[in-house]
Amino acid sequence: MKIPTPNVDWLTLSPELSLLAAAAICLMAAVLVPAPWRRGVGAFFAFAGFITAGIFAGVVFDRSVNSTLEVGNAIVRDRLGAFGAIIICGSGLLAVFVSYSHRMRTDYVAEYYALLATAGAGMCFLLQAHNLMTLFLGLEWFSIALYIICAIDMELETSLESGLKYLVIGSFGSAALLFGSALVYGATGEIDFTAIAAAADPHDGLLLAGLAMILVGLGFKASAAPFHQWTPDVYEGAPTPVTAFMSAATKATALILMLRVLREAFPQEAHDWTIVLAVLACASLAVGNLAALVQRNVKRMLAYSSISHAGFMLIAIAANNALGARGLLYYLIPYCAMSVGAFAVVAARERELRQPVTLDNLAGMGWERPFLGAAMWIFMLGFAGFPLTGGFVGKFYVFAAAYERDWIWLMIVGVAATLVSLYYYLGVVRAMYFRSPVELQLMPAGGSPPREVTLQVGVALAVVVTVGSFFAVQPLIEIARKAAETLVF
Amino acid sequence: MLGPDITWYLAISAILFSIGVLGVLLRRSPLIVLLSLEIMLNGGNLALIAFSRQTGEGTGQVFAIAVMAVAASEVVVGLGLIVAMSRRRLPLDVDRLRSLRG
Amino acid sequence: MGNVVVWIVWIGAAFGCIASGVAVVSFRNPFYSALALIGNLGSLAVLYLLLSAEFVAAAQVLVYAGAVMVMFLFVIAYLGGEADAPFVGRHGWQTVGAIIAAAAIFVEIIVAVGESSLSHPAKIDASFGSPAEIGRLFLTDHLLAFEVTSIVLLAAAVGGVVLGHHSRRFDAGT
Amino acid sequence: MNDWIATILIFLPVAGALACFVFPVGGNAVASFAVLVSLVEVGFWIDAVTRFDFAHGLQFEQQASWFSDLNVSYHVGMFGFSLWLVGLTVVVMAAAMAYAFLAGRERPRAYYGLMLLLTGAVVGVFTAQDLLLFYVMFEAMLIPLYVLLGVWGGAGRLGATFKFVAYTMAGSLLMLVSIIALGLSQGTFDLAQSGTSSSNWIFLGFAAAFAVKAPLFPFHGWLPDAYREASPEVSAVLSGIVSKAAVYGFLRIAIAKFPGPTEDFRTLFLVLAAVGLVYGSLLAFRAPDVRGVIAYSSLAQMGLITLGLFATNDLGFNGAVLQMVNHGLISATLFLLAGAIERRTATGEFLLLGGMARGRPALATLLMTTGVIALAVPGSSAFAGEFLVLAGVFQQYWLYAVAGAVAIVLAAMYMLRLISGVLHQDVGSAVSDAARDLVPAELAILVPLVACLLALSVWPAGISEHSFPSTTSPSTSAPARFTPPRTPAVPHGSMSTEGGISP
Amino acid sequence: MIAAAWICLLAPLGATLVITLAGMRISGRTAGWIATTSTSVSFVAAVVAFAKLLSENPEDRSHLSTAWTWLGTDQYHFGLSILLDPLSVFMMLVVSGVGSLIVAYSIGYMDGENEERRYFAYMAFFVFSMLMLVQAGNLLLLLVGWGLVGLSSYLLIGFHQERPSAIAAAKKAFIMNAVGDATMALALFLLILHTGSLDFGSLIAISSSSSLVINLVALGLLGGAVTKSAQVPLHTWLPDAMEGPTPVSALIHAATMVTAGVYLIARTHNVFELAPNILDLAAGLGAVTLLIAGLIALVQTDIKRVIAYSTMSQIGYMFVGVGVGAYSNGMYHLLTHAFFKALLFLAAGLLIHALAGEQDMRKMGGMRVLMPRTYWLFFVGGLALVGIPPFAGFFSKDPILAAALAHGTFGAILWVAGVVGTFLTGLYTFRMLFMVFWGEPSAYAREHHHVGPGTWSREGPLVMFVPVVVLGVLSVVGGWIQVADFWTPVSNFLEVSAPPLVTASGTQEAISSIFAVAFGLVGIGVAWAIYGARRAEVPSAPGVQSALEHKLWFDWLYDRAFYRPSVWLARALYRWFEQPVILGSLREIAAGAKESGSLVSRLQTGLLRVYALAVASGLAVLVVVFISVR
Repeated sequence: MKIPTPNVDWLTLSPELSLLAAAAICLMAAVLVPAPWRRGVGAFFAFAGFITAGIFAGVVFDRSVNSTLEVGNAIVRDRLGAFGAIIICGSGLLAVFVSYSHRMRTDYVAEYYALLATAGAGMCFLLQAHNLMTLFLGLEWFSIALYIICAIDMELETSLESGLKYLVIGSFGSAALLFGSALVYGATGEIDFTAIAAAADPHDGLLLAGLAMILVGLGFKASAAPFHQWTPDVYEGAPTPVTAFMSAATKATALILMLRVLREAFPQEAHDWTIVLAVLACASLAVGNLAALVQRNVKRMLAYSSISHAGFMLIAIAANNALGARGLLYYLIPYCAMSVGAFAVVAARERELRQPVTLDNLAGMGWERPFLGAAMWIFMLGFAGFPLTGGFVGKFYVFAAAYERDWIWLMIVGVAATLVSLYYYLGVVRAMYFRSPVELQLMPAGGSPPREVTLQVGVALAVVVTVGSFFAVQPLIEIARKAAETLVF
Repeated sequence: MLGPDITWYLAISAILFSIGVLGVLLRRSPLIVLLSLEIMLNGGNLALIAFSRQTGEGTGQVFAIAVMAVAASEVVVGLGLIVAMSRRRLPLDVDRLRSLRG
Repeated sequence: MGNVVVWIVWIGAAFGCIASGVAVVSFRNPFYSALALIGNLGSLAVLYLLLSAEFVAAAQVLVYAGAVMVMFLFVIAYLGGEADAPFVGRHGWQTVGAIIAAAAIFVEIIVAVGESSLSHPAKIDASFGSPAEIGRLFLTDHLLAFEVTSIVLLAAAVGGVVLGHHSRRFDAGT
Repeated sequence: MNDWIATILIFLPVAGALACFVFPVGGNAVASFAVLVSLVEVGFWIDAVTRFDFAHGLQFEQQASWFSDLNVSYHVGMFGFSLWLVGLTVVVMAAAMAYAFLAGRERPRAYYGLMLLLTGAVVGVFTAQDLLLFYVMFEAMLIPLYVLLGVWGGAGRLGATFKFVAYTMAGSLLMLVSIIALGLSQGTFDLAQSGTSSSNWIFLGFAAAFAVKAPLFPFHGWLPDAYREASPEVSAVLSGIVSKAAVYGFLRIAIAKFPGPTEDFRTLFLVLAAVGLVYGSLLAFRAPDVRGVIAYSSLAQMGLITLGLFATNDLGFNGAVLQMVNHGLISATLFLLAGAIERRTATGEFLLLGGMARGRPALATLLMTTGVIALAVPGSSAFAGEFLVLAGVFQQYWLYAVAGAVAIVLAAMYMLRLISGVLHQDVGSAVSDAARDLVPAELAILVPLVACLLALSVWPAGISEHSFPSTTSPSTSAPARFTPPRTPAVPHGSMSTEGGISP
Repeated sequence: MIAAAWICLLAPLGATLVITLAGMRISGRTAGWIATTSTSVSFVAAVVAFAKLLSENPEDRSHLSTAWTWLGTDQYHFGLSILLDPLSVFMMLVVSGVGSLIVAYSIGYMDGENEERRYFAYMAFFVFSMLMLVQAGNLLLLLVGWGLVGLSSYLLIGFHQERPSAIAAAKKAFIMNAVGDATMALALFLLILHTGSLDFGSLIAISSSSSLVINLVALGLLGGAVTKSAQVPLHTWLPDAMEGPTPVSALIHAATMVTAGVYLIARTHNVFELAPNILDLAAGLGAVTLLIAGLIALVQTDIKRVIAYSTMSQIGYMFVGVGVGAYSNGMYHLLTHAFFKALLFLAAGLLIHALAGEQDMRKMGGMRVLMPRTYWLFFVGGLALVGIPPFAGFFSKDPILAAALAHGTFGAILWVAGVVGTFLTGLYTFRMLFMVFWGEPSAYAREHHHVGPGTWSREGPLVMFVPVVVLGVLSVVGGWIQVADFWTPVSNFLEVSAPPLVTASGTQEAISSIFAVAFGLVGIGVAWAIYGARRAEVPSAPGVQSALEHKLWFDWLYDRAFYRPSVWLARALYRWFEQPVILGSLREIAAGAKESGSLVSRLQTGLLRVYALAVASGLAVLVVVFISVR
């Protein structure tokens, strides 16, 4: 029997394949390379993998003016996916820089990089998903990789705890997503996004219930309230470079995916999901910001801040217009850089102090480590949406999208949330600069800090992106616009 | 279709899903939580296969098989975690995993 | 006649399914729970057969109930007494909430299904659900899903190795 | 259309700031570098003044697209009034930095870098001709201020900083909402190209931001703490120029772009301003320390300026602009003097001060001169400004001017209390003989400021007649012409503008 | 001529700047000479201007010169302009003339003071301000001068800045004058609104406005005039102002500044004539003031305060004069008053200087013996003040009374008050004279009367004494330049600027003169009986005496009605509004936010099952929403 296998467009898959190749090399390195070299080899190939994947994604972006379905219509080759892949590769790249300095151990280090690359590949794949099955598989692909690297610092109780929590709640969300997919499949008989949109009866209860469950699954990944509760625990417990990667890449993936799924598969149900997303956005903003107010642990605080940013970006999706779409895509660029950068600084401080970073032991850091301090300052300002960082333009776009949707109340909520957020973002600056360690009688960890060139390079790159995206709005928004053109509004 | 209307199959699937939810929400042993997650996934699988039968095309079944693989993966990772925890003499009780909170 | 047999089988499978499911979440000992899950998977396989999904049913029994659950049982056995865990949480409201939530989800799905106008099942030919058909789908339309599944499994395997590896450095008691 | 002067004025200090941050040099070197940059900045401003054509509106324009997606551009340019406020900024910043040099600040590289950054941001606010650029600069001011207040402030700086940021950001975020609404509804964010709007809530968003930043009563909760806890030169900058950014916003955006809402809400703002004027004066009268008096008098002065702006007539606008410059110079000088006093006595409390005039003629002369100008003694530039403002608002409703008149008396009361409390009567317990007179370096900073005030007193029309383009003069291009909406000033129409007085 | 006027205006300002900038590099005496020279230059310039003006046709004697637009907008322009007309030249002469005499006197008086330089800078600045006031070409500049004289007055009253009473008096003077400035400013706003100009020439344009507007404008201007000229009820600052050095009292609080109100009314007579009620009010206030001040002066023991009250009283006469429309009479009295009041103050200054700063008359006595020349000069001043012919006061005061008599019924009342006032004047003036100079020298006087080094005589250095003599001469001959009804060059000169509303008949002049002189003499007689010859006891009326000693409780009233309530209000606002509401609200909001934050944070229990429950509940709710909202 001759089976007509589908044509495989290798270029479409090139980012994933580069990363998988990198992962494979790392895995082999874990076995073949002598232990002392594993760290370097693993990091180098992960680095190379992310670079190559990013370049390929750029090529895909360049060559995919029109979106085409590939490999049996399972995935789509379009600029949205490529854009997402670039962001993920960028985050991954930064995460590798952070990891290299942070992960000094040799056991499982190659596996670590392999899994990091695998997770990146999964995300890239997920962003190309064009049916419910690839959606589910892609989601699980990167989730499983992440579960593992969350728990990879097994000597730390918190790392294991975070891994287990992530696994259980993540699987719970996946199960909901799966059941929702099944219901949608049942209601329309299709799993392909565009086919679902074509076949859907927007008033079908089954379809809507399925949509609700899919939203739960996606909202979980984006850590939107009330599906956010894993976030602080996992972010705090996971190794900091992993947290950095997760907070940037996972969120980017989940939000772009949400945009794609909702726009491609459920455009007719927009009257429902826009409202629901707006409410979820408000809930996320409220929960994230309020809880962050009282945090002392910086990682945890940043975790809550990522929840609130999920709220901001959900506003862009809820706005359901082209402005919101490109606003979201633009927002992700500085957001990911700031996020990785901020966690990178935390990682540096963590290594210096050998204990979890709190607002108290950040004291004086701004003066002791001028570069990291200034960078953290910039990241915090970016999170808070101050000008001179891309975070400002991102928020500007998000609010503009809400205005275009005539949801002024949503703008006001966003504004109020921003206001609250200032307290804790600037609280970090306050902790770093306004108090001196002398005042607090804090004992420094002793000795000169290890030279962390790669980490500093990573932080510097993040700063460049954070600040650069403010000045280079035009080219970036143009890219975002092209990427968002995939979706029809 | 053999047996009753698809609705009944879906009812079974919904019950399974709910039982799985209950298990996750109620049980403190991570092992049983993992098992409950399996039940949830199986509820989804049943729905997929029922719908596949309903529409008469095999996608749902393929989906179900993929889900099985994924479920297996989750179990592997979950069990690995549990083993690692027990090695660390951590309590196998999700209610006592509270060092991360607030 | 055949119909009656089918009905009996269906009812038996459905009942077995639900009962074993309940058993999984209610046994105190995870070992029994795991065994109950095997029963659950078996009953499900029967239902799959009734839905003309022979290959899935087979896979269910072989892979799932066979391989996966055996691994489960091994781990439970390995953990021994540690695997025992208290039944439910301390907080009453949590239990109540859990039951309400689960019941709500159930009712909602039922309502959604009931409201939906599910047409009559499609006519199917004999090859539906056969290994050949599934294999064809895996190699054509869902080639990528097939490949990805393998990657997921591979990643999980690596995870299993990493997490389950016996490392002296961080073992308890050292 | 393409004149670099505005851009230079914005980015020269920014470049200086980056240089401060990057090059590891010693404290004195960096301080002198910063002062030098600020003086060069003053030089560029003088160049701008000499080239400015006061008969016309917007000049020194430069425009470059920032993101054409939403028609946002980097568009800078200056009106007559912007020019004066930019001048105020560069002069006060130069004085502030020179003062800091003198007083000595820890971590000088960070300090002077931030001060220079602040200079650029404030100049940016006054020159921005694009809504979003305006907002960017408006917020960019906050970043250095936050640190300047939080790091180099007094003991209560943390609370003061928090209040300052919370208040101002609450306002400016509402402004962001309004900017988005206005920009999207107009299709462009360019201030020169966009038309007017009649939306009340957009107007209120802007007004909220400016009311908080100025601050207007009752949004001044941040003011007393911030002005007390900041180091003197930062207080000088805060009350001298940052507050002007807010009232400038009223003029350039809230009033210019929203003639209808301005009309509708005029009474509200006039009442708030008048209440603030009297309220601030009363509280200044009871404030127990030098800075408290200056702080609350700033509140009162902001009320006065707002009165002028919302009079929305020729007299009011010109008076407000004049008063902005006046108050900027006055409060900067007073805060620097307060700093000089605090450096000598380690306190600003009237209970512990007194009798400093004896043996300290320079201090006494400068404080007395600035003080009497601050209380708007007739003949001073502050009097000129107040006169125009009140004459303008009188045309709206007489009661506002009466409130202003009451405030004149109260101003005399609190300012004389300050002067006497520091200079006169028995020598305070904190005043020792070791507290010397102002040293030449301090004089070199303060005398130019006072000289500016005296020069303005001689010719206040230099500003009040050169802030807005003459309504009769031809204009080069339509968007280059911004004249705030004017209401007929004289009901009878029998007014003669010359009256035989002018040559 | 205009150049002379500008020189006149700017010379003292130049002196101020020179003295200030020179600082410690010049001696106090040099500073004194610089100031004296500059004021003398002013005087010479004023004389030149006066001569030039005289040489012109009376109709053409008005010159406006604008240096530049001082304050302006697109529609309004207020020039930095000076007006040279008879009225202003008249005032320029008075101010610069008397000013230069007094500044010269100060060189001696202030000799050895700690901060002479500051003093002379202030003095020169005052002369500049006063000249600015009188030369102002429009109301805005007039207000500028108005405020600046208030400022210099403040500075000079508080010259002894270590004395709390001096500082308090200075502040009081300034703040009360600020009230007057404020009412004037309000009047100016009205004028701008209704005429669009502040030019004196266009004041008449106000006539087209409603009478309410005109009355309000006039009232506002009158407020300024009343405050500056220390008329009831805004007079309380003047007696306290005697805390300043005596030459200051002579120059500012007797000769020039306090009479500015009179000048203002004469200058803006166009407005006042359109508001006759307000003009009557001015006259009425003048009458009340002259009586009240005369009464209070009776019980004062401080020599300078007595003279201060007499100043108020005399300005009351001037107000009556301009109030009934006899502008030139009022102005003429202003001139003579400047002479004899400055004389009295400077003579008192000689006394005080000789007695080491003592001002209490009860500690003096018998000074005739110790300082005979001073006594005679004082005596001349006293007679001029009371208005005994042929001294200056007689020729200037009686026409005012005559004009009042010509003003109808209201005028008659004013006239009665004026005549009674003459009696009081005689009484308090000679009470002071007898108390100070007659009798035996008191122990205190003997003890403290010292002869300073380098003095010309027992009475003071030459530089002090010469100006007093000059003023003494002027107090005699100053009255001879105008004899009502017969020879009126002053009135003729001034009438171009301010034509009078009333003209007294010869009969009225005669009646006024007779009554005034008679009452004055009676007053002197009573004073002689009680204080000179000690033939009679001081009439005992404890209630009245107490009332007068408390200055009719004006200060008390203002304290209770204005000062304390505003202090109370300021405190109450701070305590009950600023602190809890404005400063506290953010704290409350922040605490609330943190509270809810910790609530959310508490929900984050760390319990896996709770998280799952949240997801499940969210799922349930979401599905319900989706199914129900279609």
